[in-house]
Amino acid sequence: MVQRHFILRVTTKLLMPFILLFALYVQFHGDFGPGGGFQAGVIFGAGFVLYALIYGVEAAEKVAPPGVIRVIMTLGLLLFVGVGYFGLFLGGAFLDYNVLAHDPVHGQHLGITLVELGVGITVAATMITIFLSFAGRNRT
Amino acid sequence: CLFVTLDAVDVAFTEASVGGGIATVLMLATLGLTTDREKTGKGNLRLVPLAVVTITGAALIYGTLDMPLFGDPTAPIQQHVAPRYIEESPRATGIPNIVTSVLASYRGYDTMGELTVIFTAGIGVVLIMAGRRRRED
Amino acid sequence: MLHAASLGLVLFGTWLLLSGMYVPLLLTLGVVSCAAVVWVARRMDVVDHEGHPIQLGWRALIYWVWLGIEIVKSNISVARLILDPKLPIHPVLVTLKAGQQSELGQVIYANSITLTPGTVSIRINDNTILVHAVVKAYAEDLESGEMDRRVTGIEGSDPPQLLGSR
Amino acid sequence: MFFAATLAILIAMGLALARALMGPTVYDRVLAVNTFGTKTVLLIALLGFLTGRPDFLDISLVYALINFIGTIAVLKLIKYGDLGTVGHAPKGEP
Amino acid sequence: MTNLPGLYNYWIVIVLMMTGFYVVIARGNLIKKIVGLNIFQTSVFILYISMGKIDGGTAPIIVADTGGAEVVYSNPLPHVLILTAIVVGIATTALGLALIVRIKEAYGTVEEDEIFAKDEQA
Amino acid sequence: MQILLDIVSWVLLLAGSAFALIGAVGLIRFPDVYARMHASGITDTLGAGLILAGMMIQGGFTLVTAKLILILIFLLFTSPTSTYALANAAYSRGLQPLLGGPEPDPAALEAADPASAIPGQAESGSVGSVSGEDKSS
Amino acid sequence: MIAAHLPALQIVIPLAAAPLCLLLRKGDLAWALSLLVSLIALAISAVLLSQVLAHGPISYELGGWAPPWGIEYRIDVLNAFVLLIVAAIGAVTIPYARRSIADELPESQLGGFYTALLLCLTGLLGVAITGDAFNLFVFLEISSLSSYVLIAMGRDRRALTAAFQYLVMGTIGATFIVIGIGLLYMATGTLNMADLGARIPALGANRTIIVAFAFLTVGATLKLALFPLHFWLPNAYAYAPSAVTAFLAATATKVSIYILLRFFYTIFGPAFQAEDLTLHSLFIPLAVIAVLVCSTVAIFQINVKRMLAYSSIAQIGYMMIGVSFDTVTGLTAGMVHLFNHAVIKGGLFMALGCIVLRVGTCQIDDLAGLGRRMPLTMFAFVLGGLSLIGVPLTAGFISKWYLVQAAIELDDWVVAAAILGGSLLAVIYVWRVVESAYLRPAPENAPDEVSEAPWSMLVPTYILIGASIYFGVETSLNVGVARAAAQFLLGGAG
Amino acid sequence: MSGSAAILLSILIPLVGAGLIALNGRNPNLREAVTLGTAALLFIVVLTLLPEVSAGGRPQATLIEMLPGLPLAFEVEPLGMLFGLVAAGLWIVNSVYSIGYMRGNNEKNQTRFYVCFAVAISSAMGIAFAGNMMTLFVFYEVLTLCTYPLVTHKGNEDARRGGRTYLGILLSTSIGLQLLAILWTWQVAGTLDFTEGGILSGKASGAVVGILLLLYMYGIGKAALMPFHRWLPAAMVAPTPVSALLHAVAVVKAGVFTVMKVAVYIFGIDLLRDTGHGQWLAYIAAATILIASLVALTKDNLKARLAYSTVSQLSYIVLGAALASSWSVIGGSMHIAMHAMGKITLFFCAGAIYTATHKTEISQMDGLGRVMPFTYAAFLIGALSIIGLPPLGGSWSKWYLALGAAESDQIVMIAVLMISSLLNVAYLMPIAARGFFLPAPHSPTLGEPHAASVGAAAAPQTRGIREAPMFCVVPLCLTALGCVALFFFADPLYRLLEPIATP
Ligand code: NA
Ligand code: NA
Repeated sequence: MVQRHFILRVTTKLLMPFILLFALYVQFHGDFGPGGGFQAGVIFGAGFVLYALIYGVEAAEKVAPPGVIRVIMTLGLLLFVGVGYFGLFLGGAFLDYNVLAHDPVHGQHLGITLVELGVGITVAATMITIFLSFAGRNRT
Repeated sequence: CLFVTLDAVDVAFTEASVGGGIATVLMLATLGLTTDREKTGKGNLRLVPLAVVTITGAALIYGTLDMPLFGDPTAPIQQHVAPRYIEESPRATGIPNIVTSVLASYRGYDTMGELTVIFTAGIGVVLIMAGRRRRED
Repeated sequence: MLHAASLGLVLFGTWLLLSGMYVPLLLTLGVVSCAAVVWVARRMDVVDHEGHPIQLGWRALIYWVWLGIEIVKSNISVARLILDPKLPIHPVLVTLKAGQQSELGQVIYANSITLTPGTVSIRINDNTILVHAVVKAYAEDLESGEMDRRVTGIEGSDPPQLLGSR
Repeated sequence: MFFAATLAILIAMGLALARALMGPTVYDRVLAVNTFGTKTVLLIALLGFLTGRPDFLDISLVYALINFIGTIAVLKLIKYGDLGTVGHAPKGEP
Repeated sequence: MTNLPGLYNYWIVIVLMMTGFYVVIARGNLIKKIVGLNIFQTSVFILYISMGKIDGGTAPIIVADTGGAEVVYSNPLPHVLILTAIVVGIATTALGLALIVRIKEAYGTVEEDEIFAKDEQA
Repeated sequence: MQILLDIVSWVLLLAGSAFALIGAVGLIRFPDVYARMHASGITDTLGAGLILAGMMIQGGFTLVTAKLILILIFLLFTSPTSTYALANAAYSRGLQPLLGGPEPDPAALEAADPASAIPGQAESGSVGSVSGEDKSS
Repeated sequence: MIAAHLPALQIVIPLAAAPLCLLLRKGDLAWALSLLVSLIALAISAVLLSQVLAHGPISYELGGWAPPWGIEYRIDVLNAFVLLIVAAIGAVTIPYARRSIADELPESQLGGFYTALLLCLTGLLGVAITGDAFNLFVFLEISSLSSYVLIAMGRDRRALTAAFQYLVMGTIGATFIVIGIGLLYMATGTLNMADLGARIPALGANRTIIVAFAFLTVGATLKLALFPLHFWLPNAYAYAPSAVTAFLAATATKVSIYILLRFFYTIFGPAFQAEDLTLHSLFIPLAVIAVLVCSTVAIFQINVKRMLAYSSIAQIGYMMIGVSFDTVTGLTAGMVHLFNHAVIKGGLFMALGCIVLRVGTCQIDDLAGLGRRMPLTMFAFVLGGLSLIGVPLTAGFISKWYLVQAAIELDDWVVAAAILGGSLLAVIYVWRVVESAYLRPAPENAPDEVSEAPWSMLVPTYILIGASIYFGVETSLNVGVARAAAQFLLGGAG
Repeated sequence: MSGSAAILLSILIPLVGAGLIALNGRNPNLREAVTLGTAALLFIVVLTLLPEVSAGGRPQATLIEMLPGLPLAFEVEPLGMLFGLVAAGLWIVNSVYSIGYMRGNNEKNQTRFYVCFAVAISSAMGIAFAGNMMTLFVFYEVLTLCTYPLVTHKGNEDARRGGRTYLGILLSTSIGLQLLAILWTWQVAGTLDFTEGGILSGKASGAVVGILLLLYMYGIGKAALMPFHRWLPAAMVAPTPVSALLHAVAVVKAGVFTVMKVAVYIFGIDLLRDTGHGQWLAYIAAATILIASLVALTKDNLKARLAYSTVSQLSYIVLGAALASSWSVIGGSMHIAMHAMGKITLFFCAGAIYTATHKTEISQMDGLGRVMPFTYAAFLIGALSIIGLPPLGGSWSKWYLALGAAESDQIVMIAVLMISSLLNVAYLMPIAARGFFLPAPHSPTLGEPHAASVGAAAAPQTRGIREAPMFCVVPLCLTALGCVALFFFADPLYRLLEPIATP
């Protein structure tokens, strides 16, 4: 006989895309309202946590293989640092966004967006990694 | 929520997602992995820590005596560095959320450090958890 | 695929509602974001008739209106109980038959029961729902079967997907 | 008027907190905390209106989301003892 | 001493802070230590944010349509700092909890005194 | 017109507040956790709904209203789900509802609570031994 | 053009390399990258030091934002010196780690290990280089978190509890520092250290500032394990992987001392301390007690790593004595010892690591007869031990010379006696090891084939041990730079 | 050869020798050849310095500047010349003797032994020629450390314990007191260069001078001033050549040499005399002389008795410094050489007796003089020199010391010198007397620790002559002759030393 947890499962299914979309919304609207890369990453990660809670760690790891997630984790940080280096190569100081575009204001905007994206990526991946490390602990 | 009343919406946002979310979930996961029974009778007051805490708290309260008043617009903190952020950043970065522009640009380097901290925690948890599991009989 | 496309559209609509900034950059990002979410959602295997139940169609809306009225009625009723100094409650447990063909339908039914104060579904088991009602009358209302019928009604005549529907 | 609603919410939060502290079962506490969370969602929304900047509803939304996940996690922990177990029917089983 | 009422909120924060601090140093349960640490840090966050508050101020997000009125924004810098500090805090918590899980596996307990006792035996 | 809207909005807000309060009172007054779920349901449905509706009217046809609607929808989806999860967990872990008579016996409640210690499996063996099945199955 | 960006590259090269290490799955590749990066960092720090010595302090504005609005790197003699120490130890540790760590960790963890090690290096360098008080906290946490992880990777289960204890104490310390920084910010409105230094004198006897001073001091003191806030350290050093112990023992507490110096002299300035005599006079007794008590405790340890860990706490006491004297000689002494002790302890812990690799433990009884079986390793240990004692022709002697001189200058005979007394205690604990290794036969049940440690570990060990001899004879670098830094701190801020 | 080259060579040669010895560890003959060659070469190099120093020259050399204003620098003055000659000269003899002893007793780790020996001589040279107190201190500490493996040569529990005492006292006095004194001197005087007339005069007040003197005198633990003399008897666990090195050649002489250097060049005789701080030091020295002699009387173990004799004799030299008169300083300095020659003879004899018979206790040595006539004759000569009878070297130093005491009106000290001489007679002469005049015991195994292993050799010892190996006997004869020679060549010595007393 089977445990009928499909109420949770169905609700999760319904909500999941919107949670993820909301995370991305927060990611890209941090310039205008509260939020930004970090919050977005956490929300994205939280969506994932919900998924893992309902579907189990194995299913979650199938969606997000730990190895891949770890790579993504590094990519976010590298994106941030890379933006910093890019400013340096374009003749500014490290993390100088003014030089990223012809117009300093655009450069700033671009730099901030990219950097926030890096934050979001790494934070989301880290949250997922950490949660799966914990939740996957009791498997034999 | 408290942070909203203090105008720190970004902080509130973060605290909501972190304090309510990840921290709690991790705490629960840990409880699940560790707790068999709750130890009771450990709640008695311990004097040395109490003394330490009292002294520390007293020192802090002493320190508040020369602090600017809560919300005082003439406080040094509102005079020196911050006004320029409020004045300059929307023009310099084209971004209305001052917190974001300070966070990601003026103090972007701090944020890079912060991201590194997160990264460290991520690989740290993986490394720590990867250690051999040695159960005691 | 139909589900995915439909989900993408719904998501983009949501994006527009959330964003409020209709500049090319953000619209582009919105499209990219929606695509990314659809991709992830498909990976998660949540884009189907349950996760994105477009098959319910307009019938769902009618049901929602009806349910809303029910919710208001039961709210008032339970509020009276709470405010009554004697607290005249008399909880009962009842087992109801859930006539829905699909898990989705049963979920809608069970959640509807819970949404209306006074009754809470505790467990779904082999097409039966165990319900806790704070007053026996609420349980009897449910036993009358109207909600059950209505939920079954919005399910329509889609193929019976009782279990293991994926 | 927002103020009156805010006040009412605060009182309701106080009561929920009382229930959370009183228990007596862990389920009472979870229930109380969950309701507390819902009220927080409302409170934040109200505060946005109260301070004249209603564009901070995102925070409410986040809070609602987190509240839900947190509750599910707690319950899963209570029920299964850890968060990693698969809590639903394996695929294909009747 | 006329300014004391303007400081009371700091004092409340300090009391909260010290509660957390006490839990960290007085409790033998490792998980409670981490909880205490979180309380301690969170109250420091509140301390920071309170200093940035300005009377009649609003969140430091530029209002497009001011209606001609002068808008006073609260100091954004503490918010930025605290965002960073929150992240650091959660990172520390995650590491601490991971360690606790491993300690539990290795020692069979998360009580400090029992752990010390087991180390003594070894 | 604006005044009318304001009045409607205020009425909604007040009514919502009233329901939220009543729900909270119920949370205190009701005898056991199953009964209290009904009370919390009041706050979550009509309380929240009316308050949000009041704000929607204030917000008018703007994105603010859209977000409020999203919040409401979200609440309406999640609230019954978490209530169900809670009831199901309590019932699966053996907590019997008080049925019939209105007089609760606190002592019996305590005794019937297998999870008074989180997660409290003291008597049922090690953590996680209760697998994903219901006892009734 | 590159030269202008060296300050940034000093930090961001290891920072960028850390995630790359994680991407390189193979342990050897990660190691090679780490090695390359550590050598680059060393070269950069050397260039920076020479630039600072030649042209005075360097400022680097990150993101192009002028301080105090943006974050500034500010390199003067003091932190250029610290950068060099940290980078040098890093560059020696990583070659050493390859063999040592491969023995202690599974292959799958090697990439992560080097990532964490590089992060730790980044954090320590970042703390040293920055001119912004809050940024200091951020990088302090990078180094702290990574060191918790590194310590927890030790094989013994006590590594876990040690790491946890360190985590709790370190976080309390960091939080105290955050409180202190917050109070300073509240009172002045700035976070830039130079700016703080310029604004604080104007505030006079401000109670907020005094409390900030106290919190910063206590926080840094916790981090540097000054007696009696040291109890987290012995287990952390004893149970971490050998290479980690060597690295942390040689760098982490040193950087904490640097933080203290920076707070004392750049932010608060000597004038502030002169007024605040109570705190000042608190340090010397504590430091003296640390020297005597912890040296004594070291004598009774049976685990040699723990012994050296207690010795480290005592040595921190020496540094604090020097730093607290508040004179050019005292500061010079403190900083000379900071440098020398980094070299000495690094070398000693590396020698111990060689022993652990071959023998498997470092209990004093298990070392019996090793003088014959691992002659080179044990000889390195003896030389390092002599330096720790402070025998002439070793770096340790130079430290003691300046410390005692500083004490005599101030007619502080008790402290002078304590410094020398500590050396005598060091004789005892070092000699316990020497006796065991040279004057006892190998135990009956000892593993038959204990051979000399591999070259890849011996060479780094001897580099540090050799340095601890070299800097006892040719002192122009360590003493010269330390004196310049001392004069800069006392003169520059006064 | 220039003076500075000779100085550096004299430090370098033994070090290079040590390296070569280590490399030839597998070939004992070659190794020993290196040892002897090095010793001879060193002596020649040191000798080349003598003419210049005798002529009033002060050869100098500087290695590196260790600390600002504190270079590792060398300067040869008469006192150092004397010590250098004594150490270098006796190393040759000692090496020859070591070869006999080590081989005769089949000692282990011989290579390590010779290496450490060579390093010890190198540091003795460094001490002898040190141009400032810092340099002297550096080599002083090196000497302590490189003799530690020699003291603990046997590697058993006794050796460990003896080594602990040795290292413990020498390091703790030098680091705890001497270093402090040096630093203080540096602080007060701004220099540590050995300067004629002292560097402290005019810079330090009377009280500071007193404390400094106390710190120095007890800080120089190698001078074995009571109560910091325990290391010397403790170090008796070492093989006899080591004891000879410690007691005659390098270690103790380095100690008293340092005392002299400090008295003459740091304080200056005038300062010591004018402040009167020499007074109490003289009393301490006198007490040490008498007490150690009395203790020596109670010792049955030959090496232990000789050790206490050394403690006593060293204080003659300290006394010479403390009396702070020209005569006493010269007498004390001379006693460095005189005692070295006498005491090395006595130790060689003790070692020869042990090598031949494995006897260590005086009470077992009855009648041995007839079995080992050369050894006992040499012993007698050495003993008489120590006692201070003409025509042996020791008589001169005691004579000058007595003159010094008279010069500074210390009549008590003259009495001390006389009583001490009587005590010397009391503890040294019976050994020779028992050897020559008492009959051999009937039971050779009585109280004999090595009876089991050497029983065969010990049993027939009462008949005929059974000397120790040639390598042992020849050196002790040479040093005995040296004792005689020193009596007749005292004048050059006196003239060499004269400048330090009359600046
Ligand atoms: Na933001
Ligand atoms: Na309901």
